[in-house]
Amino acid sequence: MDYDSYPSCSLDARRQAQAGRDNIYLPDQAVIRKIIRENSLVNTYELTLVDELANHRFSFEPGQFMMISMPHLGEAPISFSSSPDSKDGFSLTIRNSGRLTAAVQKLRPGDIIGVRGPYGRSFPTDRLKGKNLLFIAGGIGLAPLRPLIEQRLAQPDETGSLTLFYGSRTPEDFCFNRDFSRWRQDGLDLRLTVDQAAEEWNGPVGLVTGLLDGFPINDGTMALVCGPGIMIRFVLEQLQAMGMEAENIITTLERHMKCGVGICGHCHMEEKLVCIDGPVFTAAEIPDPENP
Amino acid sequence: MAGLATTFGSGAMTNTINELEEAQVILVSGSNTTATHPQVARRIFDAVDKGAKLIVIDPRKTKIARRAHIHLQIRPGTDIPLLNAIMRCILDENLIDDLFIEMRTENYLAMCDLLLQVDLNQAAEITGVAADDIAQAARMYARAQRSTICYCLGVTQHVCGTANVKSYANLAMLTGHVEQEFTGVDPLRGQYNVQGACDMGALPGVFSGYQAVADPEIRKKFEEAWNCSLPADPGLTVVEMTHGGEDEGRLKAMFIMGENPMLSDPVLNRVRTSLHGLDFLVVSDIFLTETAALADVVLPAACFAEKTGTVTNSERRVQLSHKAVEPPGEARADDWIIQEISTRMGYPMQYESTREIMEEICLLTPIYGGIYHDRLHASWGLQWPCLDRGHPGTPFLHKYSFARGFGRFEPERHVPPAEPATTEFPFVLITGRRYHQYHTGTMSRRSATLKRERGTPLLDMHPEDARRLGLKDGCRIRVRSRRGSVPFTLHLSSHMDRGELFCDFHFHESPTNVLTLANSDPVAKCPEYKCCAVTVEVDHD
Amino acid sequence: MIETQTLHKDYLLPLLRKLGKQYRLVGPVRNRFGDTLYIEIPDLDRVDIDLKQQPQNSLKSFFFPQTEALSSYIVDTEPASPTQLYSFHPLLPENRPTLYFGVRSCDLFAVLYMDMIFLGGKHRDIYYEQRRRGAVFVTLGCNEPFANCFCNATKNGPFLEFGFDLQLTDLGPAKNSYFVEAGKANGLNILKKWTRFFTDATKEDRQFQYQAALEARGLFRQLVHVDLACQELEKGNEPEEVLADFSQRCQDCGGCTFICPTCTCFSITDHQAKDQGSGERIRSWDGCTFAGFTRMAGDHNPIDLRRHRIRKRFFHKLKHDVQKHGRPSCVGCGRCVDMCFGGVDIIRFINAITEAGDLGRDKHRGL
Amino acid sequence: MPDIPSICCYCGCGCGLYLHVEHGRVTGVSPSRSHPVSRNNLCAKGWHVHEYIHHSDRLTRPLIRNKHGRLRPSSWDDALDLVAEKLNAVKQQYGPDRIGVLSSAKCSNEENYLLQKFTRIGLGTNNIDHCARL
Repeated sequence: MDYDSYPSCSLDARRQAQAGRDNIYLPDQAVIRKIIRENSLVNTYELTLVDELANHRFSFEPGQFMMISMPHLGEAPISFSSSPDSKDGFSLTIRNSGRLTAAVQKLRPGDIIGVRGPYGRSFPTDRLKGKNLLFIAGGIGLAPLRPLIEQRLAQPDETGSLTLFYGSRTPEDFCFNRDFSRWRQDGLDLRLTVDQAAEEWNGPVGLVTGLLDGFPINDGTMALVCGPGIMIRFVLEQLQAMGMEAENIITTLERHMKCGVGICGHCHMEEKLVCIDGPVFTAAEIPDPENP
Repeated sequence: MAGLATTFGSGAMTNTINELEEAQVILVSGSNTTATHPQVARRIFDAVDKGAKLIVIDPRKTKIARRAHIHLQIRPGTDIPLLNAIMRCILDENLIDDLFIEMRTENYLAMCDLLLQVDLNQAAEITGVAADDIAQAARMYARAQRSTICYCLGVTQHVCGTANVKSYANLAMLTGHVEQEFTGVDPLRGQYNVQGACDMGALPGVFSGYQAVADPEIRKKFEEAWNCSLPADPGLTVVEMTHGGEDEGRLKAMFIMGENPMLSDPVLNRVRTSLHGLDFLVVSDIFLTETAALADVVLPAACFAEKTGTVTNSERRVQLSHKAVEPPGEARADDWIIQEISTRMGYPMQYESTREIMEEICLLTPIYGGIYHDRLHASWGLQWPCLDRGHPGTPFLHKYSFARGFGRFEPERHVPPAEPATTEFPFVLITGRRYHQYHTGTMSRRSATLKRERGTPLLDMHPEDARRLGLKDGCRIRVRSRRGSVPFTLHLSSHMDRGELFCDFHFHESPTNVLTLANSDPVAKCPEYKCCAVTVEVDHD
Repeated sequence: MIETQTLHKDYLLPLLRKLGKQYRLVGPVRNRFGDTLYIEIPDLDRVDIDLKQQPQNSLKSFFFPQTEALSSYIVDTEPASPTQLYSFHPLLPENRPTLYFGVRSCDLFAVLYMDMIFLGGKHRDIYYEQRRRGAVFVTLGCNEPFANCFCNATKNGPFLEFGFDLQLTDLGPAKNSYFVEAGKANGLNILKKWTRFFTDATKEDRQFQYQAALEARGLFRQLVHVDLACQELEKGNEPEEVLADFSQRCQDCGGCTFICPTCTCFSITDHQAKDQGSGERIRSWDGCTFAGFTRMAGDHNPIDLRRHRIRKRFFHKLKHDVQKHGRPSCVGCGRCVDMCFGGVDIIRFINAITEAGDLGRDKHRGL
Repeated sequence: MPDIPSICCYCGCGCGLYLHVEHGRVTGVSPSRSHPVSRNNLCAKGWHVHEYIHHSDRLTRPLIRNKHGRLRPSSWDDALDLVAEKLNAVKQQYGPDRIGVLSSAKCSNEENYLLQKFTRIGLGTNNIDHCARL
């Protein structure tokens, strides 16, 4: 609504309305359409903004995140895990790791959460077109990579080879395993590894870095890495040791955040702010590679 | 406090906090100063930067101990043998202050007799501190012109708490390090207005200003002023009240104002039984504490920002704190509550403001004689004794002479802890505070930032002990003593000595005082919080 | 020339009284305890305006209060309700045009830094903007710097070249007046509107002002090589020993970040109301020296050691802000000096690393 | 935004500080520079002393335990009358020394004075103490 066209509206009320629209700290409401259980700790939530017009306008890029609110528990940054091209809403994949996320686990379809965003720098989707992409993920780290995988698989003409090395603690802990066969059918080379062997497990046991040995790296290869900080650190080191340029290795980082828009200062990483300068960084850009 | 009262005649901090900055040697004992008295620690850090020497006596490698020139890491409860050894060294090297002892003290010969029996090697063995370190500390303390001693509950919360304090006073008198600016013996008071509560006579044996209820003259003065007759026998102490249990003659009713014995008192199971056994319990507090939850009537009180009144800090500084906001809902200040109850019980009390109450205090309390609200309005307080309107207050005590006349040496011998470690209970547990929390956590746990900084109860253990027991940092464990068991999260800390554990008592989900023992000092009635035998096991719940 | 005027000291109060009708007034006031603080002045006749001491607070809390409710929220507590309710309603501060007078150069410069943080990015902070919009600054140059000041070294004082609406310079006891420069339209408007209080500045006045500015630079008692420190850090030097020492000293009070006029980090927390069905989202000052500042869910903390936290604070001021904004974000006000529990302050840090740097060079020459 | 001089309610150091009040709420604190103890700084507890004042857990009404054993809100008159009646009853039936009073190191001097006075003349016992020893 354009308040300037309402002469009866007082200046202050107009300012208030303007302010409400510009208020970066004010969450929107999103309704949970569907909850998909990924493993004992992780669920994926399919969400739609309650405001129809806002929902219509809403768009995001792979790698961006939302600040989600739970009543009385504050906010936390969560990456998108659905394809940006999907028509109805978006998905967030959330691991039970604190008070807020524990409360999220108790929600049911139809419940409402608060969301602000999308925020942050996305993956450089243009640079990825036509490249051979090597995705390396650990645990819930596959979530922010999933939109990219879906996007690339949907545009086979502009996509080189796609490989995913995915490591998890146990075979039960893989997220998105319902997608695996479809992804394989669509041409993704998917290799899984677990930290702890289980009886029914035939695949490799060990860290995801173990899968990297002998992987062919050429000029057209780009790597996309996400997982626990310690895993990111070792994978980045190994990829560079294998001869990859730091600019071609891309990762996404996690930090404590309060505002999500570069003001509150919590996610400072040397001179960068993870919320606006990231969360997506190339290995060359990570300010503190020892401590990603 | 009783210890200092016997030796010096007054149980308060002898100096101001700022004087610490000018001391040449500071001896800190039983105080995790950076956590519990940050402003005192600040002066000590500044003094050390200016060249002062720091000696710390503490079983733990606390932050202040890590800053010390000499850290005497004693076994818990061995202050007396350590101090006797220090004094023996001072005597041997002839570093005593003859003139001071002659002019200002009494009972020196008895002290000497005791010191001459001290075996330094035996002392080293008991305390776990090398004889060389003891001698070095003795020299350092005795040789300086301006040495000062700060101690806290690590000294007093022992079965021999009073004797411990006396020993520190003995040391100060032996070397003449008292009665001057920049030197003295300073007990650091832990809570907001603990000094004031004592000064005001919230004690079983004294009226305001430490005027004994047993003294007929004094009782007469108060009877005339209050127009009533007063009981002569000193009453029960806090632990005697909360440990009445099922005894015949136990208390039948209690009025508790702003205290939380259900977390702060030793052997909580006994406290619970006692409070449950009451016919009537009334609690006035700002939050529904663990104690208030047991009450028959709970009265909502105003917090410090919602009322005007005076408080007295550790250095005897009486200060006026102003009302800033209205209490929430129907909450009212405690003075209103007391007046209402008293009036309804047939003893009318009608003060128009706390100013009027203070005027009565001035009238009846010599040490507060000149501390009127209007004098505090534009100043940051007056230090008692302040005898009349013209009196400027007293920054340091015992100038020219001790409050009791002569300072009295009180020779003391080692009293072993009431509950030493055994095979079954191989660890010695020390309890205390953490920096970000305060007392039973009623206020500090409701502060979002403080809760974030320290939100869970931790048990500190030496890494080697943990390795031996196969325990990892951060694991859930249970600490068990002869009286009960309490869950904690394990925190490995090389600042602990082997065989010793430390935990806080801020958290109701880990009520530390289920573990502690009721044995207390026979004079001061301080429970032995700094030393009880426990064992640690993995928590399977 | 209207841009430079003089104001007789006798006219300061009458001028403020006039301005007080148009603006809320904020200025340095000495209270009964002898503390000087910037406070809101509802009645000019009942306060002791103090232009001699450094105010112990900065202007930070006027634009960015220590705690501030951002929004209220309501929640449907009925578990069986078909459409759950969870909505937010902004609690915007009122916008009150305010005239800040007697503002020191460091404090105004800090406001300019805050403007950059809160309003300079892609997303504007409207809470800050609400309090900030319409603010007029009448600054006062420091003829005599205070004991711990070093704004000459941070290059934002003792006199300002820009940023003020009006800048006053004390022309000394003989003249008993202020030299007044208008830096922005608001200042110029004041000069135009209240001409009767002002007199055109003479060439001599301008000379005197210039002289005062020169002399003030010689009166700093702290010699602090801020530029050298920035260079040392820019080279990538890690002052490990200094940080190790500081971490033994730091006692986690957070006071340095709270007192600092350019420390703007904050936290946001929800405060549930008694009825469970509503609450407030509150922002409050936070400090990078607290361990909880960077702790993530699941207790993982990328910056867990105290020395890394101290490093973060000093590096932010002296390195990262230089990289991002071209200048250190320390404004040399000296407020954090002498107030630290363990003697960790920015002067000590700068001295430690510049001395270490000098030592390094000496050694190098020796070889 | 008046600044109200106050004393930190946490430890026995007794730091002097100013409470910042906005719309009837304490929104922040700052230390006094001239105060002999605080000297322009507070510890982490002091800097956050305002955070609990307006906490929603604050007690706002007197509570009386009803016959089902639950604490229920009541009026001040009912609560105070009940307290007076019960304390008087215990005093009459068992004698004054069967009543105990705990005063508080978190309350002011005036309140402590008043409580010990009330205990000694109103209740007629010296059974008053506080947690100095704990």
